[in-house]
Amino acid sequence: MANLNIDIGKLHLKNPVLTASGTFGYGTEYADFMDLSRIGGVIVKGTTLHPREGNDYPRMAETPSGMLNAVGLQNKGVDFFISDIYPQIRDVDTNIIVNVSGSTIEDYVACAEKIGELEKIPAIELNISCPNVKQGGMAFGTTCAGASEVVKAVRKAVRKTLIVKLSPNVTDIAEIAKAVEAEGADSVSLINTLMGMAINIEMRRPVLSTVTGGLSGPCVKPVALRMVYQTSRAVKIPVIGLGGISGWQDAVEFILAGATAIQIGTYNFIDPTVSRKVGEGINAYLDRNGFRSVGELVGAMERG
Amino acid sequence: MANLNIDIGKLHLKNPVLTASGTFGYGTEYADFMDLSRIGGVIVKGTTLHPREGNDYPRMAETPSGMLNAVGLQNKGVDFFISDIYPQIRDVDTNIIVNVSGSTIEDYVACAEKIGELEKIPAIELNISCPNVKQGGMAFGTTCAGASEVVKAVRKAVRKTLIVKLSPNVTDIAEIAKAVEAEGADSVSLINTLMGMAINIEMRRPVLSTVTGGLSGPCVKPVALRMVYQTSRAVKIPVIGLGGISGWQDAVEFILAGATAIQIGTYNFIDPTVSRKVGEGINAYLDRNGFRSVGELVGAMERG
Amino acid sequence: MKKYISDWTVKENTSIHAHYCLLKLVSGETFPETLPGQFVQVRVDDSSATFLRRPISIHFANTADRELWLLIQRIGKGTRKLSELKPGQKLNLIHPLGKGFSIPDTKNKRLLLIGGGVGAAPLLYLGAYLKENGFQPAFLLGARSEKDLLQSEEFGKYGDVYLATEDGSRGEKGFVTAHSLLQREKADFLYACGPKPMMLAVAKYAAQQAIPCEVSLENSMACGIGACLCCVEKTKKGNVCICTEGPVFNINQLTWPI
Amino acid sequence: MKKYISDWTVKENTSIHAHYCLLKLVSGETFPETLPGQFVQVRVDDSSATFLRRPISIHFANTADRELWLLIQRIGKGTRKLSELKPGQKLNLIHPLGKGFSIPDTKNKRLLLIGGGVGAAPLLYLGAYLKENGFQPAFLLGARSEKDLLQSEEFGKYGDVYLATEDGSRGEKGFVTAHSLLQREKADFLYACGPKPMMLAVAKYAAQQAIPCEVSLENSMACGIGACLCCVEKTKKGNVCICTEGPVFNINQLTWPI
Repeated sequence: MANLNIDIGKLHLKNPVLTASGTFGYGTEYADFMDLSRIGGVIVKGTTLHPREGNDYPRMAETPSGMLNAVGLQNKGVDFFISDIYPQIRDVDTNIIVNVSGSTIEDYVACAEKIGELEKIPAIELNISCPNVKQGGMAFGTTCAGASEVVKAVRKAVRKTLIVKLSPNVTDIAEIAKAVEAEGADSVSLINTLMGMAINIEMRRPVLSTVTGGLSGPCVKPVALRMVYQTSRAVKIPVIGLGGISGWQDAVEFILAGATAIQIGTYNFIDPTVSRKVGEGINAYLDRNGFRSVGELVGAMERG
Repeated sequence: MANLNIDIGKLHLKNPVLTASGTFGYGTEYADFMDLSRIGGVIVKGTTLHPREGNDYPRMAETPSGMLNAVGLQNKGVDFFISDIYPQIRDVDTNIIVNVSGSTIEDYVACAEKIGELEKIPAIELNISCPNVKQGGMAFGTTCAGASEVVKAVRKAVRKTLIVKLSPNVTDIAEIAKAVEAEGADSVSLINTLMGMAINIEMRRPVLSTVTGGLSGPCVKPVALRMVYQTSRAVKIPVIGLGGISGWQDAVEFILAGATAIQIGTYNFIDPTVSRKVGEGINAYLDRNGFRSVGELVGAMERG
Repeated sequence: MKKYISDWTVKENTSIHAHYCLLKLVSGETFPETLPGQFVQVRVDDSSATFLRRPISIHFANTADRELWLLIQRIGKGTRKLSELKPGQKLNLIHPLGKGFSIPDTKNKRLLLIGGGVGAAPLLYLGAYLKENGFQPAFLLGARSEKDLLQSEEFGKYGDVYLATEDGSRGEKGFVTAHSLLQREKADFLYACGPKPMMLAVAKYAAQQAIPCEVSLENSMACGIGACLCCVEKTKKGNVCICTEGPVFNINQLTWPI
Repeated sequence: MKKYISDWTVKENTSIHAHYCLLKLVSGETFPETLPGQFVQVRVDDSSATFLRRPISIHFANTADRELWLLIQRIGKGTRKLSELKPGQKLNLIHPLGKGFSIPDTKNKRLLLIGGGVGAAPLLYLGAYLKENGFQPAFLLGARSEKDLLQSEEFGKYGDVYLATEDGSRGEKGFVTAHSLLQREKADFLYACGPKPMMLAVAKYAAQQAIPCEVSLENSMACGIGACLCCVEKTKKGNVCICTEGPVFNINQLTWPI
């Protein structure tokens, strides 16, 4: 049994497997299928200062080895989270991390401050990369200046571990990562969804109500892996890798590319127990190959 | 039988189906399987001023619903093309378009000038987006200034129809398209491959000799479709769509998204006759839905 | 209700006319309590065109024999592959999902179950469940033609069956919502499942006649357990997931133009 | 040689020990001329993990019966699916691909065909072809253990067979390249196919002994017809596609460290 512990800033993970925001609800949705204490943490879905109804239906399109979504940050707002959700999940024996989103810097800061006061939430994931909301996070996440600005403001407001979730819809993701590192982010997570589209050729209109949406699933894995590789070599803070992970083999690829921890997203929909299996698979791989800890595997490639 | 004719600048296509550079050799490789006169044109593989050996093996990795390649523009140079290849293909009854690549503006111009003198080559596709060559085209293709500079120089040197192939590895592909339109490009083709990576977890090293490579196949279709949609609304010149087309349904999606013509790439490897079938499928779709010409279908979506 | 992921075994897979099949599955493990109107999420396989699970309504559930029936229309790659399953093969399900139809408090109500095409599927188990609980349900089933009227004999086991086809090949000619039964008799409660335009027509009739009415929706979804938030329906309470708050809704909850 | 894309029908699919199978296919259309050492590109199906065709060497070709044999090791998803094919099922092939082994001009040459594991596959058809053309080939086959020595009786139909296994479970113990035959007799021409280290060892032996030698390479490829330029081998003429210039090369053409 290898040592699977990993630290991300002040956040201590019992293993490097997290579930990605927007794909695992508040964790409770999956409690029938698996013991949540078996994974390193749950990143609960995107929370905003005010309640949001999200986008109109249809919000989903299946694509080759993946899917598009255009949920648009539907949530009942941070106050509802604190009053109604937090009490239900605060005592789950894993790290509960809240993904915070917004349309203005003030909203980001106000929402993050409220989450920052919750004792049992050890970290915040700042979403500056949601492609499905007008004036949403992606406006911040696609320039260094925008990313710096929002991270600087939130960093001032919260002392908890701050993870910044980056958009892949940029020319140079490593530059954005360096910019948020410079403003005090403890970690970056990548990739959020790639912006994509699907068209219904019989109706002759876009499948999604929003025309474009975010692409996720195994189809994006090669792009995600490349970005994790580039970013982990550009920054000193730990990188959390995600994008198309469907099994432990994919997770090992991300860790070898330089990810300190990984998130499982879309594949939770196909196999609700995949996150537990990935943790077990990483452990077995480490044992089989003589690694004493998962930390030894991070970026441990022969060349490149 | 609908009218499938389409014009791209001065280039006249009998139907909107082209084969993508680097996936169809010089056309002759496919002559055993299909009659090349059945498609609108063949874009022959990337040609450079000087011969290039390309990258080391391995150059390929299979990925979910796609593949990575890192060929690196292996070709025997433009003079060999003119002396040895051109005579073999000049009389094929379809448009033979040459994809021109380079590392410096001078090389691009010199290569394009030589191709420009060939009577039976009606158009040049300028590749400013190859991700697999150091100081290769992608350096030009990821900034508006770089793209403008190379297109301006080549435009001065050649009078033939000039198609510029764009990189998807950018924050805003429509901006790049506008920049090359302003310099006199007759058309843009998109998308070239997305930069990706794969890792062999047993060897613990990148699968490709070049570490990263270009992702293509059905997995990229949603991204390509979105970029074609965005670009076709930003420029007045015709857009040629490609990225993951594996059948006529995909081609119709691209045309509805705003593409005037389409290219078939990676799927030629799986079904060498796919390009002929796509043309037939588009025709049947037009007939079934009461369109008299493929031109009527371009961008013909109800909303968005 | 606790949800399970488990492999089921194909017991029978019978083609019905050209486009449908009846898939009978047997549970290898426990057979959880299953309510009429609930659905399952089926893992077809790992082909590139069938990445996500397919939500399929429960056609019939037999707790004693641990059998679950799915009635499937071959419309895409996923359903075609399901139709090709052979006895003995395994199928992975997440089960049971969603909230079912409501069951009236008093037994002497006239209950009419209106189905359109393959959409009638969940009404078989609803009818059987109602009969077993002392009700006398009646079925009004419509389809494009005789070949799309499915399982009408099976429905007959649990109540009177009235039929309509658009081409008149069986039962009354015309849409199910134009069937003379609806003019002749007024039910106390309507349940409807079928294509959206048909359910909308039933909902309008119900609203006009002031009959309580439940409909079962089929929005596209990814997870089936309330995590992805893709399958939302606009209700008077805002956007809600049909996989957890539905798929059955009282028409009063919806914002349909009725 | 003209290449064809066509559907073939599975005639037999026999498991061999735990990890191999012998797939016999029958052509529905014409059976094109097929040379020893050529290969086919097999379309497995459309699963997300088997997007590309699989290049597989031709184990045996029987023009009279229009039969093509493929010897397959289950190593990934694609080969596993091939091993599960049932008689009567169809398989789409691009065929024939590449250049084959060269056939000597004079009949009295001592020809030794050296195979390692499943890599020995193309040597069966080569041996049969040589025998039919008046040569007397001999086979030297090596593998990890007895269970990985494939088709040795079949090889015996066309010439003497010498065996070696790494664990000594059959034939001489040790690598095929350490077999005593190579010390005892000097062949006039060597053909080798197997894992790269084994072929490298054969090539070194051949170079040392000044015996002409051809090897068959297995670089990963996408198209199989010289379009994708992925399967290149560095030769003295530069990078060349093994799918069109090979898969068989004389070791003199290569830049191997021999």
